[in-house]
Amino acid sequence: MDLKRRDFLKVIGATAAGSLLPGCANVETRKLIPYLLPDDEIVPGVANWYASVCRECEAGCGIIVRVMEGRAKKIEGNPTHPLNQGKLCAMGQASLQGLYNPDRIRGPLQRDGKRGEGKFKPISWDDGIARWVSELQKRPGGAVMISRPASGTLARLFSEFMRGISGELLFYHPSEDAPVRTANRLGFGIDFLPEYDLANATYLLSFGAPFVDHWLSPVHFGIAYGQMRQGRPTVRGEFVQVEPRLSLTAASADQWIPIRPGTEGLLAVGVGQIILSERRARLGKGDQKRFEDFYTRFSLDQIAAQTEVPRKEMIRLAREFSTAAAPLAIGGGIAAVQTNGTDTMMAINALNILVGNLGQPGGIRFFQPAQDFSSGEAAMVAEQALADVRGEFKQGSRSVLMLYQSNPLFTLPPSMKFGDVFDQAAFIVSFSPFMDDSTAMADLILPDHFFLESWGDYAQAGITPVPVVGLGQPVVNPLYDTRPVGDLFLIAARQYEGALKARLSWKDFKSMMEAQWKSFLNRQGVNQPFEAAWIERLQQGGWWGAQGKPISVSKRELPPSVASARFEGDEKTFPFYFYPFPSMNLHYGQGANRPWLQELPDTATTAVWGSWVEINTKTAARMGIHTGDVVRVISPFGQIEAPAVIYPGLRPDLISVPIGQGHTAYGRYAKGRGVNPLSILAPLFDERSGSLAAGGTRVRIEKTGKQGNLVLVDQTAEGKKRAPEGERGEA
Amino acid sequence: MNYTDQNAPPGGPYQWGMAVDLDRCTGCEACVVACHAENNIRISGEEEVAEGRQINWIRIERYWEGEYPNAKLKFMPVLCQHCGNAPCEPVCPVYAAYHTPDGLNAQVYNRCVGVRYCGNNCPYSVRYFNWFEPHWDEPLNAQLNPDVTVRSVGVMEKCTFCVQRIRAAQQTAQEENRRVRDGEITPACVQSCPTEALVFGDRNDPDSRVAKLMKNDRGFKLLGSLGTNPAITYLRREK
Amino acid sequence: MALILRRWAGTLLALGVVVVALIIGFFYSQGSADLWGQDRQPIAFSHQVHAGQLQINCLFCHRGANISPTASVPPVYICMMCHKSLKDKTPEIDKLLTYWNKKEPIPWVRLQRLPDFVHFTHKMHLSAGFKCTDCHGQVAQMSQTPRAATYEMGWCVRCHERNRASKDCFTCHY
Amino acid sequence: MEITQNNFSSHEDEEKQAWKEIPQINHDLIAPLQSVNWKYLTLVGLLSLLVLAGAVAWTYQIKTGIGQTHLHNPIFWGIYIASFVYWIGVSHSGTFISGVLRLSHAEWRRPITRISELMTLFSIIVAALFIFVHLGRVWRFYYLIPYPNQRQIWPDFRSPLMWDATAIFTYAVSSTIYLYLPLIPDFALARDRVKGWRRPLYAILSLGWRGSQVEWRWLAMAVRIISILIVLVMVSVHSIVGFDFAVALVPSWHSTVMAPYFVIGAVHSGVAMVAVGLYLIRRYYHLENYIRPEHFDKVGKIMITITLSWGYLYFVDRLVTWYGRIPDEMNVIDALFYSEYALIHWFMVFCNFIYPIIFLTIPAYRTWPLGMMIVGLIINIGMYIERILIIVPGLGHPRLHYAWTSYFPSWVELMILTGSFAFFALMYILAVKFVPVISIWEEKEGRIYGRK
Amino acid sequence: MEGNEVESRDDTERPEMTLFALFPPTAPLAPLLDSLRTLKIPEEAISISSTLPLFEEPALSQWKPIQLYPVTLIAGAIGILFGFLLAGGTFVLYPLRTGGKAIFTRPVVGIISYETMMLFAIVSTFIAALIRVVWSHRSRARYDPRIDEGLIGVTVQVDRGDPRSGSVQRLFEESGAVEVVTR
Repeated sequence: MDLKRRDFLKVIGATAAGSLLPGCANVETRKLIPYLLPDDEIVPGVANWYASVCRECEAGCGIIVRVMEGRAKKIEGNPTHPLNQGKLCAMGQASLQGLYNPDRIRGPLQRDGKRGEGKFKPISWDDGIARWVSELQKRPGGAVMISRPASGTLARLFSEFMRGISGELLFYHPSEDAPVRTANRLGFGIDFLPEYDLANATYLLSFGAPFVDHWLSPVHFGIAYGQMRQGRPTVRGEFVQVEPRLSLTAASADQWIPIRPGTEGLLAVGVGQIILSERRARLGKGDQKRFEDFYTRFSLDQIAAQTEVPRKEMIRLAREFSTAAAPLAIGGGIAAVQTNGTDTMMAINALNILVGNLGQPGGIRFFQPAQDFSSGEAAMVAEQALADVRGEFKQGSRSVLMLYQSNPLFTLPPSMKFGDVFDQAAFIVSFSPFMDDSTAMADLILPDHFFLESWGDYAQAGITPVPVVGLGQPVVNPLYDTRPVGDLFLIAARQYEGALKARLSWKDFKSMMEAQWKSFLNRQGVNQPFEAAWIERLQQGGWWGAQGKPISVSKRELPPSVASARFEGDEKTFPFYFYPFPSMNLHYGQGANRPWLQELPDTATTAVWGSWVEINTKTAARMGIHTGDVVRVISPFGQIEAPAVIYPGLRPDLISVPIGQGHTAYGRYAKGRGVNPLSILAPLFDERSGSLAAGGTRVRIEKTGKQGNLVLVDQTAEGKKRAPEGERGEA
Repeated sequence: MNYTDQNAPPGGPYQWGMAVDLDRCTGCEACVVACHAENNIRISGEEEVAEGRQINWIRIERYWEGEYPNAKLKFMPVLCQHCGNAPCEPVCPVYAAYHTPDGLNAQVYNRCVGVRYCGNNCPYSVRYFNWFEPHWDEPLNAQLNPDVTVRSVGVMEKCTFCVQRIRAAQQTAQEENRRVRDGEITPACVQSCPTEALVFGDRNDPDSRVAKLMKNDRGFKLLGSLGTNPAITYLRREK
Repeated sequence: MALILRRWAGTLLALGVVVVALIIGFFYSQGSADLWGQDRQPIAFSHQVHAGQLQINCLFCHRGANISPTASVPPVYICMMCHKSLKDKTPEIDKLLTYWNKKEPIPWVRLQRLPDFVHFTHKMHLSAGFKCTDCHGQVAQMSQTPRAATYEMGWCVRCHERNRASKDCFTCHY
Repeated sequence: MEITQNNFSSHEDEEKQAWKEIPQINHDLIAPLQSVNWKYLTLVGLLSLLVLAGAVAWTYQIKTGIGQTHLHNPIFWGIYIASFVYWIGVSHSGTFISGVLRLSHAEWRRPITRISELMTLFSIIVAALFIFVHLGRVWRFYYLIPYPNQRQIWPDFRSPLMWDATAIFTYAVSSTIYLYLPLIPDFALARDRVKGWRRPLYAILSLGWRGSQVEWRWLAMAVRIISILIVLVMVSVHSIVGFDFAVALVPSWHSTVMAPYFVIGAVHSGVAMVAVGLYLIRRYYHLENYIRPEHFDKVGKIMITITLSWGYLYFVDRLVTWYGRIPDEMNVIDALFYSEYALIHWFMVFCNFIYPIIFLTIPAYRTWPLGMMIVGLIINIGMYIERILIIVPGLGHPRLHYAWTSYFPSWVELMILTGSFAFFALMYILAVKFVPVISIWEEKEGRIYGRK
Repeated sequence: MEGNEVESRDDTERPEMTLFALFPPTAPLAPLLDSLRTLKIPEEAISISSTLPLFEEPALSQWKPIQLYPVTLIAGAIGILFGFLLAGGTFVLYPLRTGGKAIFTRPVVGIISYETMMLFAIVSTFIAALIRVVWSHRSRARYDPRIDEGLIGVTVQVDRGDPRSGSVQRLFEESGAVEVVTR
């Protein structure tokens, strides 16, 4: 089988060859290359669809991939998958350009010249693996592995391996969602995510939650949003977005409330207080007292002053929210990336408790995710944890750094000095399929398959009302001389005597997965021969059970304290708040090497192929800045320069810059393009979730007098224009 | 065939049409990438986009209204409206742009000589021109869809309602001799749209989703006053 | 006189040009643009032998024809299905074997060229009841297969007209 | 001698005088065919270089793609089409001047007709060239020709571009004929007076002309009929070019006044170009006694009328739009009057209307050849700008404001443009060496009978 | 000059003879013609060559009217028909809908027909005229470069041995001919 596929990949189906050339006839077509051996699944000219799991972000949508003559042609959502129900976001669809990216690492490499020079020379797989293992064995217990959050079997493999060599495993992914998760854990004592039932909500009060941009699972909530608005014959869900910057999500809202950054929690408290005082709360008798004690600690006027949301506005919100048939309050985004992120999220959750929508349709509902699908014990960590790792390397207690599709050098602000780790580490190995900023610093690169070429599974932790374990299979043959990271770890395990070798004795990752699934399916009481069941799962793209009853939440914790967030830099010299937001197309930079995503206009600004600085219209006018002028954004920890974009949906005291550009490596499409706003952030954290308080740095801006090469698809000066008839203001 | 009556019915068994619900659209642009992937749309590159030559068969137009703090941001997916009275069609000197019996506004690439009159005359500016030979860095071209022509230099191109999918569905229907079912055909953009803001179907069939939505009282035609009689109905955003 | 002669010479020349142009135009319009120039195949495979004498069904080798848009060139593997067991040796069969042993596909020369902007499906035409020979000629009598028809647009259109198939451009060009 | 009395009694002396001048006329008007000096040659060389540069630019554009222009969505038409329209406009010089003036038996036309007819022919050639320069796939131009072919499809006559094609073909053919017919006697004349390689050509072209009254009569008759028809063709041609824009939905294009506006505009630039030609030829071939100030004066008077009617139509068009205040149209008007295009637009108005009106109404100015040439140049600059301003702003402000944009030509476009002007000039100065620039027999006719 | 060399060759064996005279422009041509007519010389045997049209001279203008308009009109009519078939035929041959217009688009047919009408009319008028000009050379008008210098040539044909030839020659000299050539 394996050989067979290799062979036919070498030889190209005639139709495919034909399709590659432009309209007019061409010499290419005159050769007609047949397959050497026919592949049973393949009829030239007929497409096959393979189900798999998308690994572009952490949501894990089910996908189906259209394959012709052994090439992946298109990716669509898996219609039967409970999370994304056949839909897929831009990034997920663009993963094809990850697979066929011209700048993928095509084989194992080892460093040539000084670390960070970016010079590499090829190395054979055997030598590569041998070198890696020997380094590990030379320094027992010295290894730290920073991996993107893996799930299912791979997570188990990683954690067992790292435990076996008494190393440390960190599942790290830059995201604004850590406080949300923490708040749920602390607030409800459950550490998977609930189902936020937008679909059935009639009033959605969102504190900065960017659920159509990148919050948790944009596709899932996109579907729900459509339902909420027009999915029900009579009801149209109301939607209010509270946030300092009018995000893509806020654009869809009925009302946008530009609150002062870092005070979202206070507003939530204020609203809660009014609900309580107006006797609209639906609380259990036990809670009533607790809540009153908590809420009476705050004065509405102070809150109004701090949040800059007038009192009567708060009262209106409170009444609309509490009288709605199915109210729902969610939080995230800019509200979460503050020093008080977790408290804010808890305060927001408290609103849901107040209106008693826990376990209700249109509210917050916790459903049991797939049980006994062992995923290992490693949990996601936030930036704080990496700061600790730095300490360990300083002391020398750790000396080997292993990177798996994680790019801390790009996603951590230099002010955290995480670069030291790369200087101090005795040995750095990366398993990334791309030459990203951190991999470029590695001593050894053992490139993984791209996820469309490899086996994998993904156990959903929450969000969906039914338990889901996605199952991914290779949809095309490996393009290059890469190897699935799972196989590598199993090979390595074999080099160790004793427990580790025993526990990880599978011959390759695929068979480990099959074993894992066999036991899982058995426990699910699937009474089929495994082979049949396995094929079925592969065809369906995973396993999903029936919808259970919502878990009744006993714990209803309130935040210990809610105050305005702390900010770095004093107001005199740094008059502006600063919010680096994950770009919808590039997220935290993963998308930057996909031409489609680079060329996909940012919906609000229509900017492509670069970075920009968003400035409120009045502020810009005051400072004489026009769209396209290059401005310098200066924080206590550094400065960046990028062209300005006049952005009406922004507080006058806020500057925002998209994250995702400014790579120092990562291939021809990403390298040296735009700037990375994370690079000027202060090392501020949300104490309770340990996540980076990206919104906590203050900045000032200067004109540079230069003209930037800002590329806007909409070339006209703003303000001149009106929406066409039928879609004007009055409409 | 009626030669002199300009109101004579087009005669096709189907009349394809689309409804775009602006109250659902969140501007996530999944449709745009879906279209790129399905229809072999070139990667223009930074310089060409700066020239104003990017190609998006479907694009999300955004309009700012009001100023801070009452600024409002509105989205509108704009693609070829497949007008019944398409201004782009009759100006083509070589029949490269014409109207198919099933209500599609066809662009025949191999017939096009590139006078670009159609592009001028399209009030929706949804016709895109190939200014240069398209190029994909190896091996990105491995992704190209063999069911869709790669447009060479000097020809006009535009949204086809994913005609390759329509034809495929029609062929299966023909083999099973039945009509194409409602929802059987989904153009790439419709297929990917998470909020289901886009709905595609046969306007001839009164029970099709699209036909129903077109009767919705929020419905309006883009630049309806021009009388181009588009096959796409937009549903107004409620707030 | 001489003047008159000169004058006629001019007109005659003009006429001549016109006539020549018309003739060329006529031939072009008959689609004889690329009829001449027969390509040489890497192996002198004979349809006469296989389809004719041996009576092998077209679909045995061209497996895609009735299930796919493309009829598909047979994989070398299919040739070998018989030739592994067959003992008779000719230089041409040796060529085949060398390709097989080198695990290389055979670079056949494409005769029926279908431009990228035309979408033709064998499946549809077969299911509509056409025979391979209707378009590809009596292959069973051809030792060295030439292009049986021009395969230019006019040729398609005429057949579509005969069978009242759709003449809509968008049926094939998209 | 009583016949002489009752025939030429009144003008006898002048009459005699006039007949005596004839050899002189022959000599003067044949002279330009022979005088070739280094000035002339350097000019030819210079122009050829420019033409070559343009050709190179075009080849480059064909090889790499039409993207070498700065055109982009939705401004699909730029200076190529502008030039096409402009040159078609210039071509109206000949047909209008000689056609209309012949019909109205205006005596003073005689030294002017040939000069302008030559312009007509060459500007049509240049204009036609621009159609091809503009095509995205020029190697597929034959799709535009209705001939039977194996594809079983040919052009669609619903497209205004096909109306154009037909009209311009007719126009080119008829204006060639119209140039050739009155040339026959002059060719005959040259046949006997020019030595060398040209003689056999003249011999053929003059069809053995002998000047018998029968020949004269047929010639005169044919010229009379054709000059009626060609005026009708002229009007239709530029009306149709006007339709190209008027039938489109583009804001500011979609206007009923376009057709007449284009015709007048065309005549405007055409006549202006004649003034330029008159001056140069008179200056460099010392034809002062043939092209006299009074001719400039007459041309000037015509220009006044045309300028006025141009201004009138322009005003009508703008007024209606402005008063209607249709938003889409107003966007263009604003761009023209107040913002992006304001400067160049008002300059255009100055060139086309203000300058001519102010100066041409001064009689002394009209009889000042150099001044008339300057007016001619200015009007032509103005008219060229006007062509661009008709096309670009409308396209730059489509109805969906999201697509608004603007345009400036690239170096390839500009090189091809210069090339085209050089090509026109080159063809003209070469022609002057082959064709008598003033219709000799008509000149004579004028001398003998003109005074009657 | 070429002209007469050519003819001088074949003149000798022709049955009739031509008398050719060159007159100064102011010579009395009207009486000359009258007296030629009185000699019963047929109109078509007389031909006057000049460097500019003289036929409008009242004295000379006794020609029967010439017919060119019919050609123009008929050709124009054919042109209309052609245009109609070209445009209309196209629509019927390729019944493709564009822009919701009727397949047979009348105004377009009108425009195309107008242009073809003009084309046919002009071209055929031109050709007709040329043919007549060339035909006219059968009348043996003699050519002499001096005509273009302003002299007026008169050619008269009579049969060889016709007694009138003498009187014609006399008439020429009386009317002040600069030169008389007889062949």
